[in-house]
Amino acid sequence: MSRFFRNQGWVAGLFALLIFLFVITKLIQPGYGSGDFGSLARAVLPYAFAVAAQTVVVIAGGIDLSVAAMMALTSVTAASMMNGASEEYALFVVPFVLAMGLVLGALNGILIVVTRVPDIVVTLAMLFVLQGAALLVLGAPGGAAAEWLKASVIGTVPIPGLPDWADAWVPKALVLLVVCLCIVWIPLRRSRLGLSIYAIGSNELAAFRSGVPVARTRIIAYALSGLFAALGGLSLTISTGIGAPIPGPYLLASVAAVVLGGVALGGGKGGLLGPIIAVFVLRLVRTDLTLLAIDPNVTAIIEGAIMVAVVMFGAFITMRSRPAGATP
Amino acid sequence: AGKYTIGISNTVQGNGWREEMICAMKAQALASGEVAKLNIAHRNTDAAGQLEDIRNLISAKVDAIVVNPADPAGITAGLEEATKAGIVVVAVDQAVTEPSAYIISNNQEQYAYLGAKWLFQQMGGKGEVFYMRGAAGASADSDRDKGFKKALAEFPDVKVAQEVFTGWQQDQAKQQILSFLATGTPINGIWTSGIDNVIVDALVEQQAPMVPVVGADNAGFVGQLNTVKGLVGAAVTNPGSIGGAGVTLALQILDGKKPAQQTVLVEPQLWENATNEGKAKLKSAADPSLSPEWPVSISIPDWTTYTKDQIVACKGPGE
Amino acid sequence: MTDIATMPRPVSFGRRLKRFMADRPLIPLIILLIILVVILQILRPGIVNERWLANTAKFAIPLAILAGCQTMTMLTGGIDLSVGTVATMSAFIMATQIVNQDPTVAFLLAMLPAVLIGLVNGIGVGVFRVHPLIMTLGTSLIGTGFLQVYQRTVIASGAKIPDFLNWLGTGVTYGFPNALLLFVPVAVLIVFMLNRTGFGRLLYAVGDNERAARLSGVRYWQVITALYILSSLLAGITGLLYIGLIKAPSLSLAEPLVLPSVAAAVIGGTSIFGGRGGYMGTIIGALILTVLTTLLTILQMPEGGRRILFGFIVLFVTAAYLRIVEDR
Amino acid sequence: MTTNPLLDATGVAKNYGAVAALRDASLSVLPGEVHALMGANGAGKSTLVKILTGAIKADAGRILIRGKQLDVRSPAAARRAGLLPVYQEPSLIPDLDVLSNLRLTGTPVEPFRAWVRELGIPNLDIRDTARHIPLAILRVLDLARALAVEPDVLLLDEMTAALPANLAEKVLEVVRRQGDAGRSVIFISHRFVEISALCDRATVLRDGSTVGVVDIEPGVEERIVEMMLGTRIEKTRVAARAANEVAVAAGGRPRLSVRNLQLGTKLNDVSFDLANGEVVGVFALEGQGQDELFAALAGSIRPTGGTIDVDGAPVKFSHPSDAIQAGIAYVPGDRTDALAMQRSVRENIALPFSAGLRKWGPIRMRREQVVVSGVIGRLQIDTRAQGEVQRLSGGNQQKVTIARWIAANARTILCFDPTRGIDVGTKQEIYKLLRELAGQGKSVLFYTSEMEEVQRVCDRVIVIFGGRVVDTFSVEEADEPTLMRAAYGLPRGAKADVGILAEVKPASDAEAAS
Ligand SMILES: Nc1ncnc2c1ncn2[C@@H]1O[C@H](COP(=O)(O)OP(=O)(O)OP(=O)(O)O)[C@@H](O)[C@H]1O
Ligand SMILES: Nc1ncnc2c1ncn2[C@@H]1O[C@H](COP(=O)(O)OP(=O)(O)OP(=O)(O)O)[C@@H](O)[C@H]1O
Ligand SMILES: [Mg+2]
Ligand SMILES: [Mg+2]
Repeated sequence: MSRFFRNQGWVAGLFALLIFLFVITKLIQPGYGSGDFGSLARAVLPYAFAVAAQTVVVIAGGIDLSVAAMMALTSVTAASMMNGASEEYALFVVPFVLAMGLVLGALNGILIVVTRVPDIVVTLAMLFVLQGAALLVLGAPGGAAAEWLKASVIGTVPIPGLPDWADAWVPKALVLLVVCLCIVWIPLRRSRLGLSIYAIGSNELAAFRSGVPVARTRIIAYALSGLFAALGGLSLTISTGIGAPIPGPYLLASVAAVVLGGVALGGGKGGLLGPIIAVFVLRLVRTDLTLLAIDPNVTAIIEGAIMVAVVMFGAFITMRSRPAGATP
Repeated sequence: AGKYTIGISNTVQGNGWREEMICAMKAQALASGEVAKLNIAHRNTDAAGQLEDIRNLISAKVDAIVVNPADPAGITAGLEEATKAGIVVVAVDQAVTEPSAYIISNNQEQYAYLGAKWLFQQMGGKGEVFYMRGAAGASADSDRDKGFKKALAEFPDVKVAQEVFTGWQQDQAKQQILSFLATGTPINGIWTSGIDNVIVDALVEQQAPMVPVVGADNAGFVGQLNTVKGLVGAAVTNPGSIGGAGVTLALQILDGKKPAQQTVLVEPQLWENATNEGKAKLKSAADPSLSPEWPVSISIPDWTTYTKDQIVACKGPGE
Repeated sequence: MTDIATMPRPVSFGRRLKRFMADRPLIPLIILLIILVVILQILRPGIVNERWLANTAKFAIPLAILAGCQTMTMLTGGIDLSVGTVATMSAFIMATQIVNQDPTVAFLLAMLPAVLIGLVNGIGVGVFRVHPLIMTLGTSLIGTGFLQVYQRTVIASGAKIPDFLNWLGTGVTYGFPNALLLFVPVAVLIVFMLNRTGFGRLLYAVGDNERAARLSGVRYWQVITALYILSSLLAGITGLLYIGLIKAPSLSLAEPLVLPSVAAAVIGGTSIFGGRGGYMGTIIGALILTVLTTLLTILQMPEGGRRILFGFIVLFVTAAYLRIVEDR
Repeated sequence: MTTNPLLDATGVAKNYGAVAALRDASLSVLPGEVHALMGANGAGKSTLVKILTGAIKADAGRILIRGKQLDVRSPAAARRAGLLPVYQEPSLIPDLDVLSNLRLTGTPVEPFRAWVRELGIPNLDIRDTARHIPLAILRVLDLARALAVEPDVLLLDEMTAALPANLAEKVLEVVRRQGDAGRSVIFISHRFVEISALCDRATVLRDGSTVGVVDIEPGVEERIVEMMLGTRIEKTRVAARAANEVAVAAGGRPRLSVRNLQLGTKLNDVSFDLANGEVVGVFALEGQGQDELFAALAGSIRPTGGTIDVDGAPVKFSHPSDAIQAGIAYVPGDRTDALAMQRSVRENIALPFSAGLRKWGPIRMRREQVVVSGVIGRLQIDTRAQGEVQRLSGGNQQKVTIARWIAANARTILCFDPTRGIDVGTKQEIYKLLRELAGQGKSVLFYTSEMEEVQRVCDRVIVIFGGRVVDTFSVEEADEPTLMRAAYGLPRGAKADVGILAEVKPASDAEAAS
């Protein structure tokens, strides 16, 4: 039990914070209902994938500054391919774009391994490259998305045996998110590959000496990151119905949520659940600020302060939980 | 106090034009006396983020939403949901594709066409032009590009010496013009997408030959057109006060006075300092007390009713 | 059999050259810079003239100072993402306060937010152990919010660029930009501080091994707080210089410099993980980035292509530099 | 020789820039043999192990495994070839729990658990995160993990250096049985007791070259030391501590006076005095609170009860700098806790000079240079790779951690196992150094995991068991059986009936002989 709290305490705390925010929301806007929750889930979708993409590489001891640019590129690619194409063609577009994310992500990893340039520089360079590529694909926002894809995030999923009022709280967007993340993450987390990703992030030298193929693992981590970013890009196209070549605010948001979610930026620690909950928290804060009609100039202050305060609070309780101070 | 709550969604923060737009919205809401509360979502984000904001405004049960769209087509779903929820939707500055929305917009294509055409005429219909665009991939930029290209097609002897994207950033634009000047390539005119006063600054600083410059009606640039010796140029209006007009339109609709058409275009004007008549216009338009990034056209006749003090105070109802 | 290993092998010229460069990592960096300049001159013959040099210096200087902030914070394993906001705030406050304040008062008012943000950053990172990335990202959000709020109070009073800043930012004397009068002392001071003062030593030590520094009697929070205040002050001064150069007070004036400032420090050989690097390399890194920007401005190609090229050149330069410097 | 060697390396060389870590090393290990690899600090032992196990690439040399030339490119490949190392630094992944670490390397869990029990850790929780496990236990886990896959050749790099006596004992026992079971072990240690009790043959390295292979038999220590140290031997011969050397007059109040110190559950009641000019030894088994005692005295952690007096005045340390202010310096056992690994030797030694706020200004470089080179000379630090401390050999790194406080002229030094991983020659230097410091009126608190060191350096020794001082001996009384008995918490005068004690032989190594 105590180990659970040591390992999952942060996530549990975040979850409590999320519930607390839901209560607040309901108090601010008594009419807040399942439909609004569906909106929240849709707003969360691109952020959640961006954060998943960031989480994987951060756990592996790196950082990916190209997440948002990758989303932009995959988004415009999907949108321009589906433009004027038949509905069925999208069945081909989706796997194509996902494969593209995977390959470009792997390219990030390969460049890091081969050039031995630090992750932050390689992915910064790739940020420009991917942005440039996105501009070549679509010079201005445009393109289209298949109707069935757009429908895939609208509405709710009827779950047999559940009453209608409960179904209403299961938005498709949320189900899509959970399914996509689980398909990749759960088998990974349990596998030797997953352990290897944690290992190279925790201590690369020790990992190498334990026989972990460090280079290959790093490349795979970046490839997975690319895959998640491509999912994020697709979700952008799906929700807006177009592709936009200018990256959205997903880079800094993803880093912030990763840290808020209890993943150490040095690598090796944390999981996917925390950052995803952190994304929900951040989006819900945004909703509350809008519901309260707070002066928009003040919202920046509040968002910044919340981010800092939560992490500070985390640091504070970690300090408190070691009353004797650091052992030598 | 008024009876309506109006939601506002804007996706660019920290640039003078957008700040003026927000202030115009606030001032107009206050001046109209019909608005109880403004609910403003004003931050840097993309179309998906704007969808989020619009949906949050729907959750907040506003009566109308005035939106400066990040993209004409990208927020269709949100606007449709808003209309379904009985909310009046007005898009300002740019058009949107959602048919149920009302649009009151500056004509970006015309903006570029007007300025470029004047410039090419000043250049005597021939020569090299330095083409300083906005942000690559932004829809307003590509609309303006269409207008520019249209004008270019009418002047076959005018060539684009160099095309750069300023990202609508002052510092980038200045660095670009300085780099370009250093190449020594002769040019006969400069067209800018509204990042204009730093360009004139650079020409003066480098003691480079003055060539005609086209920019927007930003206070700084209008001032330069009046004062900088040897500068020939034109400011094309692109009023940020369109935001106030959007609020007016939304209130009219809420009051049951629907406009004849779904779309109202505010046509740009061109103020140049090559003729006496133009100079007079510029003189009367100049407003040195405004922040140099703010457009001087702080009101739109027939559409806004606030005073200059009100927009400069930048206070909405209840503030 | 044993002779091969024990005989002093004649060292080839290539190896000697490589070792020479490895011992003086600045030389290869300078060579890379010169190569870029030569390419520029080939593409646009005549461009490299006195005026171009002055302009390049003018734009490289603010970047180099901000990159100095990154260098110092990166040495301790941190990063300061708030420099853009701080510089913008100082610039904006200066330009708006000078209108009806005494220059000294305006200057002090302009530096006030810099000190405050630096102090908050320092306490957050040094005392509460918030990750620097989150801390400085948070304070930069908060700072931006305050700036927006402040901005509304000065719309009516307008803005003015003080003549002195104008002179400093854009003036040229005997072909040398006046900004050098500010930059040279700042650079000398930073280099001296890093190499020859106790504080500089501590930055390296803390970044390399905080526990070791602690056991040697170093109080982490003191070092970090002083560091972030210093970084913010430098950023504030950069803001004043930059407003003299750009002469257009905008609410996002220096934001575009933040990512390049990190890139300049990293290209210059400073490790983001702390404990390794120096300021001379950073200065050359800033020059490389500035020249690269010029190079791309005058290239006739679609914007997408330009960005792709920019990304690849940054990657190539860093990789080449690492290859030359590391002697393995 | 009748049998073919299992592992045969010849002409191995490795250069790091200008530093030749290995010039011409060879090593030949027979099946079923426990083979010692010996050499002074920086001789290249660790480098050779890393090369043999694929952790780094050699510049030259030929490695045969079972007569076949194999290209061992990575630790994974070495593992497949049956070579399993336990490196000088722990190699469990710090952020994974033990079980995940096992899964990562594909180690079977049950054999591992069995080995862990065998090695004297009965109650390991394999869901514990490696980061939270003490260094000594981590070393044992590393070994157990290697043993669990039954390698043909086990390479142990200073396996016992960080272990307290009781754990070291178990390790030796297990290693010996490996040899009996027909597997080979390459064993690196600076402790002659262990070598003579365990090994069949020894290969000796000096300055990166193999200078000889000897059979281990009584009296061979002399020869090994000669080979190891080469020309350095003369200096080493200076005897350690003359029996009649006593503390300088400890008149007046004690330098450090600790009363009823408590710290959570770790320290229950520790009281002792440390006089000026005195070296007091601390002896304890693993985890009896000695870590906490040192940390508390160093200001690293705050005690929950009791008092500390310095020069008769009560003090409360809230940060190591407070202790340093009071003239108390701490040399931790784990050098990675003490060194800025990417910085130079000079900067590491001079670090305390800049620590205080008042010292942040310009550094007097010339004066610093003099002080630093002085201590470098005094401790004979090998400065060939001084640009970055991480490139020094383990032993030389250890010396830097001590040199720092000699340079800073600390009045009291708390040394936690300072000779861990240090070669015989240097050990002698350190003993001499500590005695010299005492001679100058300084005081030293000295924890050691090697019993004979107590005899060599200490004036008195306190024994800690279960967080209490159970006994205090003068150096004359502190023979090994007595210390051991006390360390196990047995009252003075009880019969020596604990099994392990029967096996402890009196010190009979080269150092004693010299
Ligand atoms: N990465 C490196 N870069 C430069 N020099 C190195 C590096 N690693 C080791 N060396 C040098 O190689 C030599 C041999 O080091 P090694 O660690 O093998 O010694 P060792 O025999 O294990 O010593 P110890 O008993 O002190 O552990 C030393 O002089 C050391 O400074
Ligand atoms: N910068 C330095 N370089 C070299 N040696 C130093 C330096 N600073 C201190 N020392 C040496 O360290 C020892 C004690 O250092 P400490 O800082 O306690 O000195 P101090 O008594 O404060 O002297 P001072 O007032 O001269 O700094 C002295 O032997 C001193 O010579
Ligand atoms: Mg070693
Ligand atoms: Mg030892």
